[in-house]
Amino acid sequence: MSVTEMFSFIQGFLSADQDVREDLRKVVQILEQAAREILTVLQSVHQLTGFKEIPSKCAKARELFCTVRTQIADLKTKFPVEQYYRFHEHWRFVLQRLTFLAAFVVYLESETLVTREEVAQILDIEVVREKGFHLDVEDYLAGVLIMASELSRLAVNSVTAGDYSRPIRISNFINELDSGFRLLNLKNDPLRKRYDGLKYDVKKIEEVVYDLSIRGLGKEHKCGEDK
Amino acid sequence: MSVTEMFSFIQGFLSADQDVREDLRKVVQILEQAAREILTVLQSVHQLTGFKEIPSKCAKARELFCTVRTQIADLKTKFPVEQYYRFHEHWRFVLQRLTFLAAFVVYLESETLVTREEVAQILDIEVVREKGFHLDVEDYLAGVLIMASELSRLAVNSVTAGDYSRPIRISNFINELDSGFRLLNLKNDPLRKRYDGLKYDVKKIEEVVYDLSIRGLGKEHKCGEDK
Amino acid sequence: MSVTEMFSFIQGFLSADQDVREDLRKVVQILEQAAREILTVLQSVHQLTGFKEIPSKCAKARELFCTVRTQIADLKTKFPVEQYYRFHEHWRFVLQRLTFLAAFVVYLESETLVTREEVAQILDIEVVREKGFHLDVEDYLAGVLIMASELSRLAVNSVTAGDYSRPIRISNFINELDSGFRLLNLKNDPLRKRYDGLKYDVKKIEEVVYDLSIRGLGKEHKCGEDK
Amino acid sequence: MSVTEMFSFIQGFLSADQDVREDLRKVVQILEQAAREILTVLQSVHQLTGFKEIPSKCAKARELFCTVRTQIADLKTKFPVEQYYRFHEHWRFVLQRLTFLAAFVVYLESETLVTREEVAQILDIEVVREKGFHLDVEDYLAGVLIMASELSRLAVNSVTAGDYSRPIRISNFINELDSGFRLLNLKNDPLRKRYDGLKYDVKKIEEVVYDLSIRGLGKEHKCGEDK
Amino acid sequence: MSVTEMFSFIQGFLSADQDVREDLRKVVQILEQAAREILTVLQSVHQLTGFKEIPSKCAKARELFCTVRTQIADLKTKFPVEQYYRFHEHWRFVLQRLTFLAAFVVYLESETLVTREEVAQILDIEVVREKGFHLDVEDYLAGVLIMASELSRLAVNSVTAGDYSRPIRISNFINELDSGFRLLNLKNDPLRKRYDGLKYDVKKIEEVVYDLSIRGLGKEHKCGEDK
Amino acid sequence: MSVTEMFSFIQGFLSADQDVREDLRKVVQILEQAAREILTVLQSVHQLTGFKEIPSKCAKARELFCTVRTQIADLKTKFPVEQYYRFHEHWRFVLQRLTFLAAFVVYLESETLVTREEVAQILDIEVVREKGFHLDVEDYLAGVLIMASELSRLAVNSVTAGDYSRPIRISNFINELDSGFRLLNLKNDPLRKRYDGLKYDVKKIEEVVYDLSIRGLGKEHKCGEDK
Amino acid sequence: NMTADQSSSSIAAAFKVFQQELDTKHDKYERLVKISRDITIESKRSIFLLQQDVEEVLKEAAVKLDGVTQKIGLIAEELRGEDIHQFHRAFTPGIQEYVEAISFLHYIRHRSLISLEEINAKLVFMKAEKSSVEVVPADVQVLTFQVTPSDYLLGVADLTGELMRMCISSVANGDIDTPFQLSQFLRQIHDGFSYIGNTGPYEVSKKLHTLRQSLAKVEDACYALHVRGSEIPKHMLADVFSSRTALIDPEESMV
Amino acid sequence: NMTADQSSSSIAAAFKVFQQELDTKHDKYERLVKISRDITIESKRSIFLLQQDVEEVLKEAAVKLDGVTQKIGLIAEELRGEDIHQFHRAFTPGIQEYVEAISFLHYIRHRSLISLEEINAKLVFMKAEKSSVEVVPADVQVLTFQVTPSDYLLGVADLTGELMRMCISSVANGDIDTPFQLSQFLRQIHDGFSYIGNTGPYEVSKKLHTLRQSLAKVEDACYALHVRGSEIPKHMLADVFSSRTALIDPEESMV
Ligand SMILES: [Mn+2]
Ligand SMILES: [Mn+2]
Repeated sequence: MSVTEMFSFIQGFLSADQDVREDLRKVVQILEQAAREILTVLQSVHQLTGFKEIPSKCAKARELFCTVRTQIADLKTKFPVEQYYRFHEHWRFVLQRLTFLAAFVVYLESETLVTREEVAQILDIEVVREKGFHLDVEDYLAGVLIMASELSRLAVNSVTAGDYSRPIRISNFINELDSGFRLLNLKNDPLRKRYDGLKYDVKKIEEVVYDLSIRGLGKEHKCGEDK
Repeated sequence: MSVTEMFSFIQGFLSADQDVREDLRKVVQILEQAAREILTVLQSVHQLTGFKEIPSKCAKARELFCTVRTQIADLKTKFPVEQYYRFHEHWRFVLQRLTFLAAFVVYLESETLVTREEVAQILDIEVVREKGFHLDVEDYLAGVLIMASELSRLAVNSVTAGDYSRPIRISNFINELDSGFRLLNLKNDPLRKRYDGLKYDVKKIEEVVYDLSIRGLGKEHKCGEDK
Repeated sequence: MSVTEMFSFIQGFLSADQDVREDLRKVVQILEQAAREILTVLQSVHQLTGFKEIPSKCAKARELFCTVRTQIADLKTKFPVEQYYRFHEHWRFVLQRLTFLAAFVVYLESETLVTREEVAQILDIEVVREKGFHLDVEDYLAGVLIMASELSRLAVNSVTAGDYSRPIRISNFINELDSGFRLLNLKNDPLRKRYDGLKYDVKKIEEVVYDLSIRGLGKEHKCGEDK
Repeated sequence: MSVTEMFSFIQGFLSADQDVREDLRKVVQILEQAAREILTVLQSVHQLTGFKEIPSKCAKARELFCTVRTQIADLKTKFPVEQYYRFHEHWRFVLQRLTFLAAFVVYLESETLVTREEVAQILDIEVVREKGFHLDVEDYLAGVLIMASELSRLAVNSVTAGDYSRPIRISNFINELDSGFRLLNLKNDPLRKRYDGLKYDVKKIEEVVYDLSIRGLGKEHKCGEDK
Repeated sequence: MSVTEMFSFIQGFLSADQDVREDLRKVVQILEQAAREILTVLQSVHQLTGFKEIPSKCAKARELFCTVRTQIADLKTKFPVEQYYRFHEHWRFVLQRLTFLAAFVVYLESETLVTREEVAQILDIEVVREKGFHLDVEDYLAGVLIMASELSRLAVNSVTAGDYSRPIRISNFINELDSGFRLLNLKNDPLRKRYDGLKYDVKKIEEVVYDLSIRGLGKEHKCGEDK
Repeated sequence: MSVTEMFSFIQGFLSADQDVREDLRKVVQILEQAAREILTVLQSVHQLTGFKEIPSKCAKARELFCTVRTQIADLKTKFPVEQYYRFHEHWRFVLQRLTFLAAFVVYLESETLVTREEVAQILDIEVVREKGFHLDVEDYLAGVLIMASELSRLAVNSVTAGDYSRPIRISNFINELDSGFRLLNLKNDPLRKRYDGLKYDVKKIEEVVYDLSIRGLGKEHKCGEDK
Repeated sequence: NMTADQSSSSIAAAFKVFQQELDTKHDKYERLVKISRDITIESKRSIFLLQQDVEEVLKEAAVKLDGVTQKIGLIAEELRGEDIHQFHRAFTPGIQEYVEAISFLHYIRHRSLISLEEINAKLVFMKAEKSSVEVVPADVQVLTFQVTPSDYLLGVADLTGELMRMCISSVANGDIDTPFQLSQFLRQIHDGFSYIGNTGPYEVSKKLHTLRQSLAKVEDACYALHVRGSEIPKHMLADVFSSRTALIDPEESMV
Repeated sequence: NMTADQSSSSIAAAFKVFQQELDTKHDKYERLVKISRDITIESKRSIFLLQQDVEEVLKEAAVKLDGVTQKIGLIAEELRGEDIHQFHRAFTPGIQEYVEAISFLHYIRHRSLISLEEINAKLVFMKAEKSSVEVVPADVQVLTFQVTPSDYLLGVADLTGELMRMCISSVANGDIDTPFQLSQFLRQIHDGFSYIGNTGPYEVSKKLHTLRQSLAKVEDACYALHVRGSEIPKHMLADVFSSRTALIDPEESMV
């Protein structure tokens, strides 16, 4: 093979690569739009009037996840499945956002931590790399951390809306999450930075709980609602 | 045409361009001074004593915008109108500041979001590019985001000044603004960065409202004004 | 108009802008490909055997400029002509490359400096901004400077290929070019940096002429011109 | 004069210059040490127990300024006074630090803004360049801005130490300072960057005052001063 | 004096400073234009036909230095003379260029090294700082080094023009210059970097002399002129 | 030990370190001056008249090395001998220069490569680290490479001075040296860069030999002088 | 040509010696880089464990750090008879991370700053000579490793980041004593670094900004604790936190 | 609280799985970095040997490069069943250096550019499964490693630097054919990179400048050879260089 042929060959490869990336950029942009729409639906839970509507908002969000699934299905067709990590950066960010949204919906519905399996199911993707387009564990964890920060906001707004028991439940939940993260040996990477942020969320929620407790608020509610 | 003649001719071009830029730099510097003066007037609303004086301060600011209009009129004469984007960087920054100031005045006066049309009117410029020196949409949005940050500060200082209802109104306003921005598909540009700051402002204001709420402050006002 | 409506409206603006940029990126990418192909054709003049083929290579390059013209025609349709400077950065680089290629072809054909008018004609664009999509003077100058550097390489390779008169002609040409640039009052911008490189090219070519002169090579030609 | 003689003569010049710089480096190093010692003394005001000791700490700092004066007197002898700006970079940094320290002492003592005259007096230097070794206005401003940042820290630590009135006084002071700076037309230089930091300090201190206000802390003082 | 008054006062200082710098920028730009014109005149000595015209070109350059003197006289009026080093960076570069040009003229005329006194006289400025606007020794040296590089080019072009004795004279001159610089104790500053370039010039010129010598060129001249 | 004590302790260490470095800087500066003086002596071998004086120049250089030895003796007293590499950067450069000068003297005297042992002896330092202040092998090699470059210059100037056999001997010597360096596994470090330069020196000398050989110069001399 | 060959072989012989010397040095450098990377990773993992502030995890971290100490022994062995500064760049990242980890453990146990001497005292290694195969106690050799003051400083600078994290965790856990203790301690370190200023190595100056930020975060945390605490009478405070603070083990239980 | 404990243990259980997954990945990454460093060093040493252009040294370099190939086998083994792109950053420096070395060897032997396929064909490894201790040939498994086009490009870009060095050495040795061959070859590579332009990875664009400089040096060398050669009649040229060129082995003697 001559030098010219070799470079033509490589150029062909590079062009193909660029085309894939161009395609991915487009699909991901649409996914981001979808994610922003789900977020808008869920944001209303922070409003004074939003608390009663949580179930309906969650249902609405679940519906919107249908579109997301279609779009992700489209995304999967844009590149060879074994080359997931080659193009990972393209969808990494939006997948973390979607994980956050899925985790937030699940939390609002059942006050439990969404599992990686559940997120994968909601997005119609795999958990195990070998099986196909999957949810990387670090992206799952990042999504969960984004939710933690949203929950600290929710704790604050719950009080404003007069719901004094929710912050305490959030506090317990976040504490458990924190214990989980403590098990991980995080490197000095973006995930570690996000995890450092979790401590501030824990702190904020704890402050809310403290504010409630010194005022004798929420105690009775907690008992009443928890059991 | 000899090489020398051609280059002499080209030097003419270059000199003209440099002169335009020199002129623009001077006018913009004067505009910046005017903007700082308006800011000084409006800053007083953060003071303990400033709240009663909001109307008079707004009036004073409106007056100062007259000077701004004259200066912008001068700016417009310094370059051919169709070359707006050639020199855009020169006035971009100050136009964003002025938009912020106009938006702040309008908010203080009426607690509404200034429209691009209103800003254009206040500065005596156009909205539609085709009609003349105009307010670029991204500069308008940047100005609005600067105001959002100023409002989070205002919410804090309102409480200090004993005005417990204003933060709640600001909170509603900022939430609406946030929803608006969520409709936009911003790229990874300076505007996107500024918008990320909005989330922080939203949270900050919610925490102020929380602080009032848990202490039972501002309740009476809220009821009165809300319904 | 509600905030939501206004932002929806603005999103229309932003989308339109992003679409324009997306379109421009694509056309420019194709233009760059075309420019690289012309370059590949012209680079063969540096080969030992390439000197005899200069006319045929120039003809081939001229042909390829047809495609370029079509693509630029396409480019022009992608944005409103008065917004040239808004999107200038998109095509600036490729236009400089194309100017270089046009200047190189013209030099190889006639050993003269291409004028801005000629480049504009080769690319089927305008010289005067008011008339439509034009060749900015700074981009023209940048293209000419790229050619100067290519000529210093050509002077070296001419000698290797046994052509001893070409370097002397190149030297005269480059000296004239250098005088031309000395008429310009360049600021500390990219063009100034490129121009500093010209000094190096001048020196390099003078050394080639020196090497020929001290060995009495190319004398016959020189004599003819000198006396 | 032969080339050798001339260069020997020039070497005399260069050596003299290098000697001056060597001397300046040494004196400045000693000055920096003194400045660090004053800083160590003053930093103790941030300690929980440090508040009562402010007067004694200030007295101690004032004492240490005696040494500084001696060292500056020494510095002055190291170069011809009219060449201030030739060697400015050598002492610029330390002079800004010393201005900060002087401004901090004066603030702690009297809660006023040190004037340039006072700083000059404390350091035993001139205000007016023509009269001798002076305090450049930009260095004075830089020193004042460093103090502003230290005051925002002091506001925080005052509260921790149980002093609820100090933050309110600091807030008023910083606001006045901010208004002052808004009168200046700063270019995009280091001073401008530092000034941008002031906005953050203003906000930070306002939040401290807010926290006190919403909890009804420091009221008694505030009332006393307000009305 | 209130804070506001003090800052207004300071703004006066800052404005004055900015005005001075603006003025300086303009005069320096004109000076640069003049320097480029002198350079264009002197550049012709590198041309084949230029050697005979050296005297007339030098005369022409000397004439142009008149204009330079007028412009420098103007420059001097733009700032207080004792603040030379405060604004040094503004004219440093152009003064080095002018020194180079003066040194080149003097070399072409008499094949001697221009002294600092002579340059000062040509530019109508002082040598001794105390006496007024002067030529800093480092700027003088920088100008001389620029000339050294120009002489290595001249050596090359002399040969092309058939003048075989000039390179030998240049070689001796440059060697003397190199010895001179070796007397200096330069620090790691811009001057040191430029001086490192001198070694390259020395070597280049020696190679030219070598080329002549091995071909037996210039021998007769050398004898004639050397002894 | 309290935190304060710990930092005082460390500060003591750092001050001591700074003092050592200050001392080293001074001695090294003097050493550099001495090295420049030796260089000036040896430079004369490049002059037309210098060839006969080589022995006397070498003797003079040898004398000057006495002073160098005294200064190095002084240098050794400035730091603990086991911490050679801690302060290595201070004297690394000058030691390479001195090695070059020693190697050049030895080459001029005997046309052999100075050994590391010989350099060490000339400088009165050690070869083996364990024995005391020593000559690092990389510094020795760097010095040798500087000499190679000087020899390529000498080859050129020898021809100019009419000595046609010396270049051939230099060529053989440099080729041997090149073979030696080829044995080393150099990393991408400064030494590797310098070694890359050696190839250009080899090339230059080879060109000189070629020039001589095609003119039939030097052959007879070589035979005569070599054996 | 004969003489050329002879001298050639002498030059060649000399250069073969140089080759060996350079290769040996380079190989050693490379081995040190690898050990340093291992030390960094293990130290980081220890620090992560230490952040959990639970007795058994502390023990695990201490064990891990003992392993790290042994790795430093490998460095000491590589440097036996060498000038430590010649290879310093190869292992300084690992040593800094080790200082950070060991000083963090020390602070958790003793609430004080470990001194350079205390660290160096840990880095003494007994090595049985390989010469004789039987394990004869008399044949034991002592190897030491000395952390440089700069590496110590840089490690301590990083420690402040961990202390800030610890403070925020404590606040989140309702532990009200630790934050005030930490703010005191961090302020001392901050004042120490201010005292050293720019006389230290360049890398320290670079880390000063982060240090200031960490201190600000800790001071803000104390401020927040105080402001919140101001809302109820002091005697109630203990009550509020009683359930939680009980979980935090008192210092005296560890040494 | 019961339920909290239960869910806590479920969260904890999940996170323990994550911990293992993350640690495994990190450890693998670290091992790959170390192998990559070894590959880099050995490749560099091979290149250095190759620059000597002497038959026996070439063989030594080839043997060294076989060793490097085996190290790449270690990478392949680590990546067995993994997505190569997940760990690509860990070993890309080593692979690029290997491409540089192997393509240099190839050029010296065949005076042509090695193709990506040819390189990849060398990276096929037979591994006996550990499962059965006896060496049963049937139990052999084939492992492959695929160099990415980007790494290939980046390696070839660096190759041009070595080719430039080789050209200068050839000129210095009076070898007049190699420089012209090299200039032709380098021009082809340069034109190839021009053709790819900025469509390639970012790192390639960064290396383009160096590539241009290398080409300029080679073209200058050819120019110098030609200019010098112009001074004597062609038929004398061979004579002048005869003694030296004889030492340069003809291509056909090696494969
Ligand atoms: Mn850390
Ligand atoms: Mn390489």
